Amino acid sequence: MAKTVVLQRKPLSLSERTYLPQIVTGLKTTFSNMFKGKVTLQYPEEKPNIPKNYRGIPTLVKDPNGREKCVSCQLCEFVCPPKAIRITPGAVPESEDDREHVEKAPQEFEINMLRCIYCGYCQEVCPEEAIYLQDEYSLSGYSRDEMINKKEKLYELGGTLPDQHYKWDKKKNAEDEGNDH
Amino acid sequence: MNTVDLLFYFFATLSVGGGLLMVISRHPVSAAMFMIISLVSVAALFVLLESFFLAILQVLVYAGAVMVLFLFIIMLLDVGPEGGKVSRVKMLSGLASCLSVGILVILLLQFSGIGDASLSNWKAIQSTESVTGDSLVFSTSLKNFGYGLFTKYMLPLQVAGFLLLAAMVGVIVLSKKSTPDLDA
Amino acid sequence: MFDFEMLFMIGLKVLFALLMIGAVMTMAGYSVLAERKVSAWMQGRVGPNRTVLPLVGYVPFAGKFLKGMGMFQPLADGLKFLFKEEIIPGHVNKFYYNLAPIVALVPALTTMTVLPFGEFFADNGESFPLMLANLEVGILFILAVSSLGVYGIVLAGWSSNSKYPFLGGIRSSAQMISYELAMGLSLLPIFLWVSEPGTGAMGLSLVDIVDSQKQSPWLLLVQPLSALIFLIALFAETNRLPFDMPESETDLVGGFHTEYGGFKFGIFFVAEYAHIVVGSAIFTIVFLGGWHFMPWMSDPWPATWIGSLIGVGWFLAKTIFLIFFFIWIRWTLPRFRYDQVMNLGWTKLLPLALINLIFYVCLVTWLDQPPA
Amino acid sequence: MESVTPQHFLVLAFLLFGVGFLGVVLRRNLLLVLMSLELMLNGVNVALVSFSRTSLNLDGSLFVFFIMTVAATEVAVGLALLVALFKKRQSVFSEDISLLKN
Repeated sequence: MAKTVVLQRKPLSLSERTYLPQIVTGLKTTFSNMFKGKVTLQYPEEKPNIPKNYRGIPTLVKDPNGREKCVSCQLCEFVCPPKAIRITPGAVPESEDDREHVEKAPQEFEINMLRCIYCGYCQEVCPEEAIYLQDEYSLSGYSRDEMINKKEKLYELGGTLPDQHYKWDKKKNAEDEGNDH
Repeated sequence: MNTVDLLFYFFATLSVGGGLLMVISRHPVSAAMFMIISLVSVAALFVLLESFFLAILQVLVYAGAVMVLFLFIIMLLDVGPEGGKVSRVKMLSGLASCLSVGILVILLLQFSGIGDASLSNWKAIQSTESVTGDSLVFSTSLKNFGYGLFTKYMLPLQVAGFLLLAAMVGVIVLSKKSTPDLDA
Repeated sequence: MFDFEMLFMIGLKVLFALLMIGAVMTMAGYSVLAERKVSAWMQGRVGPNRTVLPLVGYVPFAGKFLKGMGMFQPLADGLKFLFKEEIIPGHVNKFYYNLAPIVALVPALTTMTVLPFGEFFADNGESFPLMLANLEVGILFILAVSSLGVYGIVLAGWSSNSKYPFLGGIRSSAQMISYELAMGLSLLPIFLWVSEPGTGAMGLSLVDIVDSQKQSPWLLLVQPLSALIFLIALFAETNRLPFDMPESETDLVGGFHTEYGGFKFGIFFVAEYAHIVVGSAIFTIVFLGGWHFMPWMSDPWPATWIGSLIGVGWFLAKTIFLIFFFIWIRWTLPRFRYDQVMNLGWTKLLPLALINLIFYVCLVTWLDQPPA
Repeated sequence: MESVTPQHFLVLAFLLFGVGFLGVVLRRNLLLVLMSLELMLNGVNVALVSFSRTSLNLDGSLFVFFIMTVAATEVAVGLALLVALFKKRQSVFSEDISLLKN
């Protein structure tokens, strides 16, 4: 059993009961604060430092060779909790040689930023590492249409990111060497 | 009609009019506001009579304290406008008092010699700084006022002080929450 | 009929009055800025630094500095108040609702008629105080008129016809009555001290108070307790934190001006700061030696128009420091609870002021005893 | 020079007194009755000050001082009584405190 201990407080001295010394101390504190540095940012001109793993706006990225990574598997569309992503799958045109073996590509890719909750599931689920939540955080528009990011906008926002795997290149090389798998 | 006359009539109208509106206004807050107008114009009349100290005292005591107290009580008790009809007895007594006031004013106008030019020369105030003795001369100086209070009117002053003390004790007793052991 | 000389005098007075209203209003406007800036500095922020006038902003160095200090912010604020839509809520008592801001502002501006703010040296060496009206009962006038300011708050609270403003109005009236007593009582020993026999001071004139502090200790040093009580009562009378019961944002939304917006709110705002400006000026006059240089020292400036200008500047500097002190206190002390305010006023300050008065009565009597 | 005579002030004082009297008689709200009483006292004050000024004698002014003291006291006590009454009867109207009538 916990024992309750009643602490006897020391009675206040006369100078403490006037509260004046305490007030003076407080005044000193506030005054010294006047000469300390500012902790605020002048926002639109100065931007805060964004950490690496920040979850900003979801974007589509290209690999270092400038190729579209998304294969429109639609996993992100399925996993997206608020149903913000809509993908219209399409085929990769035959003419693009460097994308051999990639069968599909998004014909249209929309992320509705009015619905997006920045949960990052799409990034997590993407098998191609094509969708990333990057450091952009301020998004605004004058109409609802402007708030729906189309494919071009998504690639523009995403840019290219270094790729560790070159999955499709490896597959092509393997096939070229006669190794199907 | 010179400036002083103009001011006198202006403030006289304001004070009596304010008083009248106070008496007939339905809502207590409006009444208090009209009362303040009346009191401040009376202060202005005191200025016309060259007793500046009393004028300021009038504003300080009446407008600054008494009427704030009134407003405080009106708000505290949340007194709404007066509903219902004025009773017949009230009407009759009101009429009677109106009549008597009217008659008295007429008599006053008749016999007090208003407009008598011989009465209208206000004697100039002598600026006597040092006052001694019992004959208190009217002056604008505060010193004379204090001298009067603390020599000739020493006893009334003490009694007034005692009255204030008694009133304070009385008010505290009246407004204190009654404890059960005191009631028993 | 009308005396032309008198008319001229009246015109001159009106002109001076307008000038002073301009000065006080400007100071009130810039106190708002000071409040925002100082609070920002004390909280590690920058404060208003965006507003800029078209041309002035491009002056190489000064323009940027003025912009950074937010010097144009009061202008922008004023314009905003002017051009905002006037909204009168449907449930208010329209007449008193519109009257209240005026009633709040007028007393604050009227008190400055008896404020001396410097002295003018004539050619023959005589000096005259610079003020609109040298009343013998100056301090009483200030107390009387400034006590009328409470009606603005009470009326605003009552006419808004909603509960938070109403509570603000009630609180304000009770607080005013409570602290006026302590304020008056704290000033009595001052005048007792100043107008002791043989000093030539007569009555309750503010000029005499200032003159008595020439080349002698400031009254702050002579009567620190009176100064303290007066300062606390001043905070309470101007509704500043820690006594801003009538408009405590945390428990009464906005207090008495919850239902106000636009220009009418602006008037309340300016009235509050005008009260602070006038209150600081009074404290400077009574306790900080007015336009005199330093305690025990004679004024180092010459007795010419330059000297009087420096004197006015010195007076302003003291006043501005006090305004800063008001702001400083605001960001240091938390707000009292309402019962604590009443408790402090009636059971602490009032007895203290009485004891202080009795002590100085005894002291002055003892000092004034003719040598046996 | 001036055409305002002491009699003007006297009539004014009487009018103020009369108006106050009317209020005391006519109003049922006790708060207003108290206010009207103040107005009556004010009327007397005006008369006293004007007498004092006319005869160049300070006694009248000093009396006004005492009247003001008494008036302030009266208001304080009166309002305290009123509040006490309101607590008991929930009304500030004079007809509601006629204990003997019913």
